Amino acid sequence: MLDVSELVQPGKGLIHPSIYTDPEIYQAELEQVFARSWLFLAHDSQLPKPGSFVQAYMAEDPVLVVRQRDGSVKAFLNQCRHRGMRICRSDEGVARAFTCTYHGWAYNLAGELVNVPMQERAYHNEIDKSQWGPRRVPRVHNHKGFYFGTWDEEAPSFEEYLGDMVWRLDAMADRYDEGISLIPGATKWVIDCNWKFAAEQFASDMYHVPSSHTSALVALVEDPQVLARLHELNLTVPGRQFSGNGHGSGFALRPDIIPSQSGPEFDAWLDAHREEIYRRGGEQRALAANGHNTVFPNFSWLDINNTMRVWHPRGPGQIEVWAWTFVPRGAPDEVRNEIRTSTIRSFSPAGVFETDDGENWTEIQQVLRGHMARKSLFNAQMGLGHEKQGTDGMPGRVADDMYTEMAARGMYQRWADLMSGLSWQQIAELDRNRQQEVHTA
Amino acid sequence: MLDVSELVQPGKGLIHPSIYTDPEIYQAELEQVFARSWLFLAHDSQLPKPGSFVQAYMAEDPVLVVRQRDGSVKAFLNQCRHRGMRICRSDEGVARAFTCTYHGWAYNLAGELVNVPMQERAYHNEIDKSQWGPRRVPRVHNHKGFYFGTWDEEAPSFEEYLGDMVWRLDAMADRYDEGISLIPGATKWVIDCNWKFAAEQFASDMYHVPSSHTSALVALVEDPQVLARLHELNLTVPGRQFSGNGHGSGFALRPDIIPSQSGPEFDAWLDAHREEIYRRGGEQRALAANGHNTVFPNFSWLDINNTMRVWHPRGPGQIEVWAWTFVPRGAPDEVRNEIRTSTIRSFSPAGVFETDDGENWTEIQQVLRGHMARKSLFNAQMGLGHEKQGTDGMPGRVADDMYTEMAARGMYQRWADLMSGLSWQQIAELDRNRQQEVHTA
Amino acid sequence: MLDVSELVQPGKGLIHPSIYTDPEIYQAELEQVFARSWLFLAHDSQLPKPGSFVQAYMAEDPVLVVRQRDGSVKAFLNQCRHRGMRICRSDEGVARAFTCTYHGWAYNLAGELVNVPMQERAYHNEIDKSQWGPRRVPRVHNHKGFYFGTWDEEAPSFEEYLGDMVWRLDAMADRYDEGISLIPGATKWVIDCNWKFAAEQFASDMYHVPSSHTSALVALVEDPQVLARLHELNLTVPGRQFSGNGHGSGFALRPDIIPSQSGPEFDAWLDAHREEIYRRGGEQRALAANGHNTVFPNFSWLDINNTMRVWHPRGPGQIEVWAWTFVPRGAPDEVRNEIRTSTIRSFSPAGVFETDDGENWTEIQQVLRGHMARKSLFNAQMGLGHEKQGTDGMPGRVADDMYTEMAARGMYQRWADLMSGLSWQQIAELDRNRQQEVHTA
Amino acid sequence: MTTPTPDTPTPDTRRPVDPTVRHEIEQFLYREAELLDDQRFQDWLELFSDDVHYWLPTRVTRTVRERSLEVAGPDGAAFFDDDKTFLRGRVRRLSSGQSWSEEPPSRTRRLITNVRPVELADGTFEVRANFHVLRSRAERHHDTFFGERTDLLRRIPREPGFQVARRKIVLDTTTLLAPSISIFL
Amino acid sequence: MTTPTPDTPTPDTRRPVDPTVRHEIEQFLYREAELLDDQRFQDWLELFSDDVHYWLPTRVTRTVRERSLEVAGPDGAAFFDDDKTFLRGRVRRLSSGQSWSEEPPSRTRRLITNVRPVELADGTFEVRANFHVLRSRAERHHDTFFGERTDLLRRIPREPGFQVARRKIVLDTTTLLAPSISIFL
Amino acid sequence: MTTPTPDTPTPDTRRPVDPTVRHEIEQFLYREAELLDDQRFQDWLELFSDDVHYWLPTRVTRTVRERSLEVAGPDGAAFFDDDKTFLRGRVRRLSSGQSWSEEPPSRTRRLITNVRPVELADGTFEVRANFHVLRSRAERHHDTFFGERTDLLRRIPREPGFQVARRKIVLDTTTLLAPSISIFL
Ligand code: FES
Ligand code: FES
Ligand code: FES
Ligand SMILES: [Fe+3]
Ligand SMILES: [Fe+3]
Ligand SMILES: [Fe+3]
Repeated sequence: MLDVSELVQPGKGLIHPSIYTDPEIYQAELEQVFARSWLFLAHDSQLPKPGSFVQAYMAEDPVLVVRQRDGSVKAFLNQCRHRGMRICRSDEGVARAFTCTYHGWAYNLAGELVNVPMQERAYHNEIDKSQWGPRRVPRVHNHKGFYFGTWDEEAPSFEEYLGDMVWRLDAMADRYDEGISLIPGATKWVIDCNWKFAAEQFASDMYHVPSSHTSALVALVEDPQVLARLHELNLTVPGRQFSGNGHGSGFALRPDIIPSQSGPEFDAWLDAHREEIYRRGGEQRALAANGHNTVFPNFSWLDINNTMRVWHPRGPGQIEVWAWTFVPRGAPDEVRNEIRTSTIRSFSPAGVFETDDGENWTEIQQVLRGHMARKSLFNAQMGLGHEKQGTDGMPGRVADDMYTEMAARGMYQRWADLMSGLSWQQIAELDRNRQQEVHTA
Repeated sequence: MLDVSELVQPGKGLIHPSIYTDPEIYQAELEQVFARSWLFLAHDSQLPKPGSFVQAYMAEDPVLVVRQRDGSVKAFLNQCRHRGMRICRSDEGVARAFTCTYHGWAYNLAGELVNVPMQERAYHNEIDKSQWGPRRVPRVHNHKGFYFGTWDEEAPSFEEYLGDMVWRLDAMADRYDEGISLIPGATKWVIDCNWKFAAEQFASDMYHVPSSHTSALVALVEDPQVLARLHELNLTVPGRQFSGNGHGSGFALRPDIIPSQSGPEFDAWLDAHREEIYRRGGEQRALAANGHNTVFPNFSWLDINNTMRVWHPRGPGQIEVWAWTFVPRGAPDEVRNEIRTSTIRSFSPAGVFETDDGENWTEIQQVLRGHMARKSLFNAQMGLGHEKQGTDGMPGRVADDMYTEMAARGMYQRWADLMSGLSWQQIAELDRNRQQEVHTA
Repeated sequence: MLDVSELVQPGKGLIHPSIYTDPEIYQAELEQVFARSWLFLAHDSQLPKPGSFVQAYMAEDPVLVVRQRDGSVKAFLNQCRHRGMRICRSDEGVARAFTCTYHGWAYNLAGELVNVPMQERAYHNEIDKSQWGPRRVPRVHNHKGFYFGTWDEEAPSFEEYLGDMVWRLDAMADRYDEGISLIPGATKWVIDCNWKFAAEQFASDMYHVPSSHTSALVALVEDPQVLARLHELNLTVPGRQFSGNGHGSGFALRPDIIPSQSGPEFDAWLDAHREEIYRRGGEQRALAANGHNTVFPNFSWLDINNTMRVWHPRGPGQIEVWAWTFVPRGAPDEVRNEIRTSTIRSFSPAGVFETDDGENWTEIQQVLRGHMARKSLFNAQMGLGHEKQGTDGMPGRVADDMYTEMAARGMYQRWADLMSGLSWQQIAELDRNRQQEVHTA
Repeated sequence: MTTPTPDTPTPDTRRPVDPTVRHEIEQFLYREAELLDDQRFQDWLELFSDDVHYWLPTRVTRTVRERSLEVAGPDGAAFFDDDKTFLRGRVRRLSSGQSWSEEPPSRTRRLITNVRPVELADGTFEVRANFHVLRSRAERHHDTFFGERTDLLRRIPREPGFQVARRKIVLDTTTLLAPSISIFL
Repeated sequence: MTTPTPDTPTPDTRRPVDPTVRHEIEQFLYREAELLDDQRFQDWLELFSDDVHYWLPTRVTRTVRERSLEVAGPDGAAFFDDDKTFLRGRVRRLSSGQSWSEEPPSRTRRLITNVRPVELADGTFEVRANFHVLRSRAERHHDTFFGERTDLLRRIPREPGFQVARRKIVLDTTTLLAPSISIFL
Repeated sequence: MTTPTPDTPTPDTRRPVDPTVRHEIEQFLYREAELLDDQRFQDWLELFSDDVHYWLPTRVTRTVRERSLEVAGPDGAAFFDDDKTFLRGRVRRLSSGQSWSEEPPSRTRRLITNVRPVELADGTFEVRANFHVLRSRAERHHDTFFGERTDLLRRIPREPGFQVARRKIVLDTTTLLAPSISIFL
């Protein structure tokens, strides 16, 4: 087990940059972090009918996520156990079965090996097909239409894993009576940076907005005065940040759920559904649904920008971003379309916000080629010592401002606990003790 | 020495995929497998006259293979001993001597350092030129026009190394009174996969043909009925598989040596030379000359498709394929040309068979980026426990079917023995014992 | 500490090629060689006014070199200490301050953290800005307009580090009363080879010129007879080579400082300034200013070709060359321009000399992919046992010929001493003893 | 239909153009590319009609049989889905001096090839062209974008003679091998 | 001769073409590329004469002195050496839904540039053109093929006005840096 | 001005060219590229006037504000800054059989696109064109050069009808991602 205690010191708000570059640490992350955590697989709306499938990734492992005939969803490694061929090479589609192109072993929708060519002649009927199906994802959980999976039999239940973060997740996932659906098609792109830069920013970093995204507002707003006001607002609006179980979220305290940032159509629709939204999650939560969120380790979303994504690691220095736009399932076309276009224009590889995030992360990674650069500790001390418990009665560890790095420290704490090979029980234990050190607001 | 006993278990038909991805294992392969085995260098017909040379590779090491004035063939590392410059940068040609471009050290056709510029002024005549020639390939063996070389002084003789596989090699190399010659020009391409996937398939895998190459038959045959018959034939024709010393071969039992798959011209020519062919290798062997073959570790050919190739390793995840088309030396132009085109169209980077093999191998390698994927054992159990000795009186370990993975297991056994650092003597010992466990057909 | 004693044996003139390929050795070089040595940063003429800055590299570490308001020059790592963003992404320019784009931390010209957005709200005024500026280059030395820096507080003074090599450096840097200036703009390119091939050649290798650069003369000279004479001259002209502290230089003994190789304009100008040049450095030194030079580890120049460059390492198998053309500061435009064009045409990525050097180095590196190739010792024995002290009264270890590899052996000696983790004191000690073994000419 | 192009009028209403019109259209497209490579975004904007639809849908890998579903439809995910107003906003941003992904600016080169114009019944032109856009930025960062553009061009009575009324861009990649598309295609 | 082109008639029998013919020939080559990029293989096949020779010889690195031997001759190794019958077979295969190296299909883009047609004495046209074919397949696989094509074109009395009677493709690489050429060039 | 092009006459003295002239100029540039790709350097040399200036300045990354300083000026660092005499020297070298960086020779392919000619007041032509030069050498070495060329062409009374009197090449890279430019661009 790698000793990472020197590398991240959440208590002091210090990060050693080698955690973003060391190939050994990366391989350990695949084993200790990604193979043990709950990872996002797919959303209900991606699998409309029996046989519907999408290829997803759990870190670097390709998995097929398939709608079963009984309506349930199963997932298995997209790797044939004979010689390891990728069983299905389409990103998505509808299938009756999956046949490996190399030698023709065939699998049913559940990933069971159902046919082996020349089973009698070649295998003398001695192959036990039940033993040679692709590796199943042993645990798949459906949280309100969001499917998460984990390889780890020991991992806590998804609810326990999520903890108080459920308050934030449901603010998005459970906002409407009819639920949400995804705009068809994932947007995928590659950024040469470590996955933790992205995951951490979406967990903990409202602070970069005024500096990184000034020009995005210029694109959205023509009138200089409005622009100035918006900028001013960014610096003065009160906000909160949540941290727990490695997850993190930050958001402003807004007076109303509109304007939505998507446009008049959605605003009108929200106005009409205000009562429904308040009823489901409570008004406080509804108003808080305007921030950044990361479910540890690599599933993130922005409530008000209607974008959710997975940061798939691709080596220590690269990620693949898979992003989707979510809309109220019940919404009429003009609303769906208004949300769709506004998200594309703000958060996508060509989005006026997103392009500038990528620039920061790639440059950070580039600089870390340097020997001295890799020895310079990073400062994650914002709000250190000012953590709070349950501010405004919100569940869990909630700081009384959104401009803090509490959630970043929480994320690296969870990362360090897992990397140290601690059992889930030990981690829970430690977290309980850590909670107690924090006073209630 | 790496312990690979856990990684490949030939006795159980299990393979741990890390042998296809681990950089350390790859470096060990260069040392333990490739630097100790007999590797194909060149064929007589590539070196028509004194001074004729080709650059070949022994794994990742470039060597110059040169026809000497006395008609013999010598080979030496294409690396100047002064500062390591590549001595000759042409793929092939005719030379009187080789002069290093960097500082002008000059070598004769045998790779002896014959001239050092300013030897007196710069070296005070103190340089012992006999000590500073490029590293020679100490052992080069000419087997019926095929030149093989090894760096290992301890390795057994080529004949001993080949063992019973000579029966298969000569079915190709020694088929005609006038011998064979290569079509001018090697076809070289790059596939992002581990070298063992290719070597193993050509040693042991007839099983992939019906599934991987269905569309190839569609290209060759227009009539659907004929197509169906051919497909049926693939599944029913009896065949045999050979395994020994890590080498492997599989072939069908065909009623005649024609049709040749090249076309009418070659069929007619074969018909006319039937007696000659039977006389040289015996009828049984002549009829068996229709399969896939690998001489351990990376020299393969297909008898009936007239293609032979070396799978040069280029890191754990890449190979360079160097392929040649062989034809009867005596054959008239129209026969040569018919064979040439039929081989190009079936087995070459644009060949209707070959393109689909590459697709399989690259996808297997891609999937192995995954952490769980690299932990899933592969199944090489086809025909396990059904190995036979000398079926139909054929020499060595010969299974009574071509649909088996006996040769794959044999190849990984040899690989494991070498990787474990066993001496050639220890390996021979072990092999003898292993032989005895197999009953004679 | 890596044991490199087996890898380089300067006393025997033997080099093990793994020092050019091993990734571990490379990382150790960044720490033991580059982070401890004096490295070239910039020249005065690149920083004309207060706020002028250039981005430079110390090995793989980007640093900002900035002209301060008081005229001094400071340098600091171009990495924000908050989350590691590159502070400035321009190659050069004029700045009043530097603001990190990610979260807006701002730095003054000296690299001090002067502004942190929302310092009160986000940091509760608890951040000690004096502690969180980017890493400073602790020692920057101005040698006659050439700025060198080192990260190592223990390193000897620049003068001590330079030792007798100052005699050669000043032959270029201190040649004219008005000094020199650089032609605006660096020429940067990438060569896939280890940095030591380039550094060593410029330290020690006059021997490659006749072989590598024959065709360059063909480009410069049309008349075959003149060509033949020049070639003859190369082989016969007497020369000297210097070696000390890992630095190296070689040069011919020429009868006069003209012709300059740049052309008539410069020749005339030199003729007019002969007295000045002789007065400053002495006639012997002025005449010797026609050779190749490397200040250990990676700063090189060619006196007569008016090119100087840094060989930035970029992994074991790649360098980035940053080259500049130097001219007498006082020279009129037509002289500057004549030098500029003649340097571009001979030493630049399209220069008729330089292109052939790159070809050699890349091929050497390519061949070293081979396992046997990486085991073949290189021969650096030219002039071994013929080292001299102070030939012609020149300072330090000076061989009585330019065709020797004494300086190469000296460079690898210094490299080995540093790689072995010896203290600067121990190294000085050892060098003194080594000196004594060499007899005075 | 099996090709990644927008629905188009039936063949008989599509007429080939003569060399002169082809020349004018090519020079127009070259000029457009030049304005982008020269970063003259304001001038570039004027080449587009006020009702322009500037669209770059996403793409997935599917079987030959399902190839018609390869390129996302109008209601699907996209990289660009802009009207003139938002194009203006993008240009404002690029001129702000704070659009970090383009400040310092990228260096781009647009190779516009295989220009295939046809004249439609209403006198407009549908122009399919292949593109390979090379982008270099910062010290050594390199991206490449390639695919096909289908433009709808309208004649206008003033320089430069045409206006882009509709642009559909289809990249030949699914996963974008770049950190961003902070440029125009 | 020192250039990788087939033996051709003596200069005086080679006449430059006027802008209109050049326009027609370019549009023909662009149309051919479009059919391939759109995977309309059957339509593509019809652009070739029944006696077509479709050839892509191999290439080696040799000294300037031996440069004439750089590209393999008609009796040497090749990547393609097809007649119309086998081209038909390839197209059948690509339409079979089982040609795994193209199922799911690759995404390709053909940049055809530097089109240099000359009219020969017999009224046929020899057209040299440069190509850069970009190929993307599966998730992130990328290949690039570049070189020169020398086509022999014949006028035909029907659409699209020409037929390819001979195609010689020369790649500018020796070792092919791709796992396969499962597409046409 | 903010674009990497040489100072040029005021617009009113710059006239667009007709399809025929454009055709002639393109064929001239294609022929030039062909001679280089075929390594016929002597013939290539004849396409340049005796007073030609062949120039490839260096380039740096700077802010949008300082973009006019991006490309080095006439007194700055350059990759090429040749007159006819030195071009002759380079050609002599390439024919010497000892120019190791081109012996064995590289394999090159020049894609010349977006050719934009204008006629100047004095009857000469200023031609901006985009280029993508692909270079393959030795076994697997690959380089790519891309950017813009601005040529000044003069009519001449003999074949091939034009002469290059000035060439300014601007690469879209700062740090050259190649070991050398041992070829012409
Ligand atoms: S690899 Fe899947 S059947 Fe063989
Ligand atoms: S490297 Fe070959 S002579 Fe120096
Ligand atoms: S990284 Fe520089 S301010 Fe945050
Ligand atoms: Fe952001
Ligand atoms: Fe096969
Ligand atoms: Fe040199």
